[in-house]
Amino acid sequence: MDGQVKGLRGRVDLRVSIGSLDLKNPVLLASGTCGYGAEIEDFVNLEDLGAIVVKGISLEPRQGNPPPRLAETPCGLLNAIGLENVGVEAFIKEKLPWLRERGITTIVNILGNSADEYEELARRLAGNKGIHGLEINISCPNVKKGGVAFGTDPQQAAEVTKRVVAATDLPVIVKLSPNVADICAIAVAVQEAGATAVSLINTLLGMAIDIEQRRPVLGNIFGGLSGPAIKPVALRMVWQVVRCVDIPVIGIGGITTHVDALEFLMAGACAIQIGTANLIDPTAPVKVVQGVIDFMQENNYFSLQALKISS
Amino acid sequence: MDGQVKGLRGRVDLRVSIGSLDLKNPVLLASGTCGYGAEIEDFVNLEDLGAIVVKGISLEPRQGNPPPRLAETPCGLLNAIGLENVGVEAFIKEKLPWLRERGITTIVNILGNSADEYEELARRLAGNKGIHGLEINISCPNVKKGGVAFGTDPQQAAEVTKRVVAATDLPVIVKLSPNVADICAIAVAVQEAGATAVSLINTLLGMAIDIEQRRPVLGNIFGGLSGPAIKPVALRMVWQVVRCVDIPVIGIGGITTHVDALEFLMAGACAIQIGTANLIDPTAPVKVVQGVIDFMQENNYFSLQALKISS
Amino acid sequence: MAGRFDMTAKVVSIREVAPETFLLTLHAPEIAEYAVPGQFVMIRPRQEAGFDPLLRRPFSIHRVHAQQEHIEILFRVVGRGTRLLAKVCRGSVLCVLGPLGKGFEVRPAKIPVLVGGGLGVAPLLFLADRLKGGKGVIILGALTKGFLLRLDAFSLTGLDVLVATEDGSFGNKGLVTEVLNRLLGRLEAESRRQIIVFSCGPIPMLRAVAGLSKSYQVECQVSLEAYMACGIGLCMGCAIRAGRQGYLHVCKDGPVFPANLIDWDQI
Amino acid sequence: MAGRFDMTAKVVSIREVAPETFLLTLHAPEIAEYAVPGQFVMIRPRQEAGFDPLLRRPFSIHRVHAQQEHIEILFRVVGRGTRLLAKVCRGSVLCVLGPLGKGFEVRPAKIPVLVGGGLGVAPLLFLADRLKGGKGVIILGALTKGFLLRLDAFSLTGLDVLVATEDGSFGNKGLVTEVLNRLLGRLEAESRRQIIVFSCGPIPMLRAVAGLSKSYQVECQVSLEAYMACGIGLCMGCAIRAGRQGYLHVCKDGPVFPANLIDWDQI
Ligand SMILES: Cc1cc2nc3c(=O)[nH]c(=O)nc-3n(C[C@H](O)[C@H](O)[C@H](O)COP(=O)(O)OP(=O)(O)OC[C@H]3O[C@@H](n4cnc5c(N)ncnc54)[C@H](O)[C@@H]3O)c2cc1C
Ligand SMILES: Cc1cc2nc3c(=O)[nH]c(=O)nc-3n(C[C@H](O)[C@H](O)[C@H](O)COP(=O)(O)OP(=O)(O)OC[C@H]3O[C@@H](n4cnc5c(N)ncnc54)[C@H](O)[C@@H]3O)c2cc1C
Ligand SMILES: Cc1cc2nc3c(=O)[nH]c(=O)nc-3n(C[C@H](O)[C@H](O)[C@H](O)COP(=O)(O)O)c2cc1C
Ligand SMILES: Cc1cc2nc3c(=O)[nH]c(=O)nc-3n(C[C@H](O)[C@H](O)[C@H](O)COP(=O)(O)O)c2cc1C
Ligand code: FES
Ligand code: FES
Repeated sequence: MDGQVKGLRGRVDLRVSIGSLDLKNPVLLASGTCGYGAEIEDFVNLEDLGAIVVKGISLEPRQGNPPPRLAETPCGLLNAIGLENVGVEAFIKEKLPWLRERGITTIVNILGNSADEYEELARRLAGNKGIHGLEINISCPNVKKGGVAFGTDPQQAAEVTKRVVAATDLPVIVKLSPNVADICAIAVAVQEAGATAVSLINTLLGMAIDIEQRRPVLGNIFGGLSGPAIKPVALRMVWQVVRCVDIPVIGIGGITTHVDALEFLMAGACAIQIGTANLIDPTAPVKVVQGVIDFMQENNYFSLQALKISS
Repeated sequence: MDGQVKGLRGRVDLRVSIGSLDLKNPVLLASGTCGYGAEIEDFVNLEDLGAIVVKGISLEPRQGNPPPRLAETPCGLLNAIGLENVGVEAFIKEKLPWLRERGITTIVNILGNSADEYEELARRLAGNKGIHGLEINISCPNVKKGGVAFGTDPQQAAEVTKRVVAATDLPVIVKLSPNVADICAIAVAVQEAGATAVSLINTLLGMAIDIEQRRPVLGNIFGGLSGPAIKPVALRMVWQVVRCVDIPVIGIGGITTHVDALEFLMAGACAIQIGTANLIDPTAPVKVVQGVIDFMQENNYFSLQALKISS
Repeated sequence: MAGRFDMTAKVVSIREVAPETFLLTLHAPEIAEYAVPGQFVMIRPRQEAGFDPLLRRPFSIHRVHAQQEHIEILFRVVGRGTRLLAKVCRGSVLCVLGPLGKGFEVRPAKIPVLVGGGLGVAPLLFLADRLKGGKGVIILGALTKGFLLRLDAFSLTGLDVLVATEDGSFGNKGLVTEVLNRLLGRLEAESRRQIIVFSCGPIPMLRAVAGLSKSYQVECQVSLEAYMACGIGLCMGCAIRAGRQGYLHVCKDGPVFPANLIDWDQI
Repeated sequence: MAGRFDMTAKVVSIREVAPETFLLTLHAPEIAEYAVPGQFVMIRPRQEAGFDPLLRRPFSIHRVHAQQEHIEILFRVVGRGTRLLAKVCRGSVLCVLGPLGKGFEVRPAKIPVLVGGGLGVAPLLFLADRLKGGKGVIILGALTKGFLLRLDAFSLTGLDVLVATEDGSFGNKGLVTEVLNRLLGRLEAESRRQIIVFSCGPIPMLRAVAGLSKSYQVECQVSLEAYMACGIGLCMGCAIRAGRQGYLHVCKDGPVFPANLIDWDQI
């Protein structure tokens, strides 16, 4: 695998539009698992993918949580990075030019402690060339203040969405938390607040204990569970949300192979994001694109719409 | 492994009391994964375990969901059995005597469509010798009516608990659903309603799609996710609930080895239940008991209390 | 339910007998001693540590060599578990649970007709072995000659062997059910009552075999499959639709069932 | 960042060189060509299908045989992943990502002192190989003689080899840091400025080595470990506490760091 997707061999149309955002294909890299692009470029030709969603950006730089920040679980990964990031100014100055010069479709994942902060982030990012969309992270379980609260309360989620939508011309994707009883309630609320699309799921809140040391493995005690283990939960939520909103739904959670990606596309996702799989195999995204193309050609699906299960 | 636990070799005390329920050790078999006891007895000496929680019982027999009812996922199992069971009368007549004659500590998992049905179930079971406790299943994701609703709403959960507690002299364990934003709210509500203990977690709602057939794998579309994959989520919820209620907490979810069991005991669970592991290795429960004993002896823990992380 | 064992079994040999189809021989003394034809085992396909794939896989007991304490499994690679299993090496060790389920009910007074399509021949060799010396017929079917399984072994049982291939590359051209139809059609009603059909294969084939048996009023037992988690009656996962009785469970009520118990329209 | 490869590497050999400690030789031409001492690789421990264990494991490049296009890994079995790795067979194929991270910064003008405790010797042999022919000292430490690793190989590099075992069963009795202390203590301040210390081993040892180097005003580089998911800077998981600068990331800022960057009280 040389990191390149073989040409589309004609027939299959993989293009997808999310509001004004036109994507070459439905395979995106998930926030927090592909750095700011440069880190993964040795292994993946980023222009061959739909888009890259960069690591969550806050107004100020963040140091993140104390180590250990990672724990392996059965078919899963717990992380408590705590949204370590360079901050919005450094992102614009140091990271964005690299992405822009290469013509990579870039979605910026943003995170604030208040609706004001989200709005301010959207404002600061506005007008910078090379940004093609915003993804609002209202669902990260790894920060104490803010974050999670927005993701579990429909009203607050809607409020944040409204403020961001008002502050930007870019397509606004709202990323939903799975740590809720009724994900449709949140999805409907952010749709009504003007979201261009929703993406789901972020990580499930989990933990691990080191029995030899008799203490939680993670410095932060709790962390976010991702990887193949969570795929069935993610797929179920995508299925539900597709059937309760009219805006596009981007599927995330445990997608590692083209089979996983096809499950989400059949559930009705318009696109998918690959997260943890990048960490264990940085060429995974390219293999997924190739696998989807091959499957569609072999089974005579000519468009992504044709994959969707209608019921 | 001959299905027998080697003697306690003296020092380690594994006994645990849950209200008036005295258990030999903290390892129980989870409802729905050990039949009514007889099915697993070739492989496990049931008297060597803390207790067995039998398959969920309803007032009337239930046929369960259409097949397929099972799907394997990464380190997990999706099931949509749909609570197939013989009904309370047949249970008392045909299944209970077998358990009673062998002196097996038996907890009956009950399920109704309304608070009335739960109360009625508790009443019918009352006075039958050989039943040592009730576990209220307010959390099964596989039935359309009832079930889930009780598990996600604190008030309804409390109402069901109150009615059952009033109708029985047995210890009442309330089994919680993980498909909620705030599991502590439910736990506190059922504690206040008089529950003797809580057990958690039941399965996470999930699904799988067969990409060749382009349709959901399960006849019921959705199913409950169990097995090693869900352990981090279960452990986190147990940790949280232990720290927000005063009644005993029984840990469930993905426990497959003694290491898993010890993680839950260290999180503060007073006992644990083994579910899916029975299905993939019916001698697992005995190995877990043995492994816990060996670990405690090697590391000089003389009681279960000593395992608990205090923070 | 005595005589079920959770054991580790050494791989005596494994070889590819047809494309993607393997014959696996295991040293499993207790299972070899207690098994009856039609029963199955649950085999853990992974050997490494780890829980993925999680479940054991069910396989019919293809044959038993009592003296060597061996059991044979005939399997085809269809997914992750069987792909792993195809890669085991001689000498390595597998976790095996068995013998499980209800086997064929042999009636000494009757003349057996065994009907196996494709991999459905798997449980029938063990049965044929046990019927050895008596009268009886085996009808084997496959798509094409290359996929005909264990023809030599079946021939050695001494029962009459009839073969059908869909492309006519060997034996009769057509389906096993056509051969069965001709065979039963030739008999008097009287003789037919002597016949008992034992069958295993894909559902459409079994449906046809059950239909023929019913119309000729011949007793018929079929071996069925279902997705299984435990194989021993713990999970209720292996339900198949029966007639009025709701669901039957393949792992404990079967895998062999009287054909007339099954709801052939809904299965 | 050129010269990082995601490749499959054939196992050339694997043997146990000390209790639970294995020397693994892989055919990995590109990695052998581009690696510098102190860099590491991420190896997927499982070969079977399935996702458990999920993550690759980081291992220092122990040595490179450029002509044969081989790299060597020296590892100890401490958990699931390394247990699986210890079971690979000659000829089987592993997924390997590398060479990764920042290696040791060699200063030709200085005299190198390599200090390795336990498995910490792993990255030092590659370094010693590259320093071959020059002056230099290697201090190797272990609990006891049986756990001393690769003594012969280190001796063949031509550098001076000093050994310390905690139980005195071989070489000096005591810790490598005591040997280092004596060595540095004997030197004039002038000569000390010529010295550069390269060290790898358990944190308490490194803390002591860093402390000694600081008090003798000797440059010191240490190779550190952290739990890793990606090994290439994607996840920010491998943070360790630095002084004022918050966190450093072992996989891209290291694994080799100037000792004075690290917050030795909090690590
Ligand atoms: C009682 C019984 C006896 C069997 N005997 C044999 C035998 O002798 N030889 C043989 O080759 N196979 C036999 N099977 C089928 C065998 O169990 C499956 O082929 C195997 O489990 C597939 O595992 P996998 O991981 O390779 O496939 P998976 O990756 O799990 O699935 C691949 C495909 O096979 C289907 N499948 C998986 N499991 C089953 C199952 N239990 N029943 C039906 N379809 C399934 C799946 O739906 C999917 O389409 C038997 C099944 C049962 C229930
Ligand atoms: C840059 C780098 C270079 C390394 N070089 C070598 C080497 O040359 N030889 C060698 O034997 N080991 C080396 N290690 C350590 C090696 O990666 C771990 O021993 C291995 O990942 C353990 O995997 P496991 O599945 O067997 O253990 P697990 O089951 O994952 O864990 C077992 C125990 O080891 C600890 N552990 C796991 N991973 C790490 C890690 N990455 N760092 C520190 N502790 C860990 C766990 O906390 C646990 O206590 C290196 C680590 C790093 C970061
Ligand atoms: C190490 C790591 C860091 C992450 N950081 C972010 C982040 O900054 N913002 C965000 O919205 N999601 C973040 N996520 C969540 C992922 O984008 C994704 O939603 C989640 O991991 C589920 O997908 P997966 O199973 O494919 O990994 C992170 C995930 C991981 C594993
Ligand atoms: C096949 C199956 C059937 C189950 N049936 C019930 C049930 O009847 N009542 C109940 O409360 N829980 C039921 N459960 C849930 C388990 O008791 C347990 O809570 C869950 O599976 C998580 O534990 P595990 O990961 O150890 O399996 C069932 C689980 C499985 C896998
Ligand atoms: S497979 Fe579990 S009951 Fe049949
Ligand atoms: S291990 Fe992922 S950033 Fe270092």
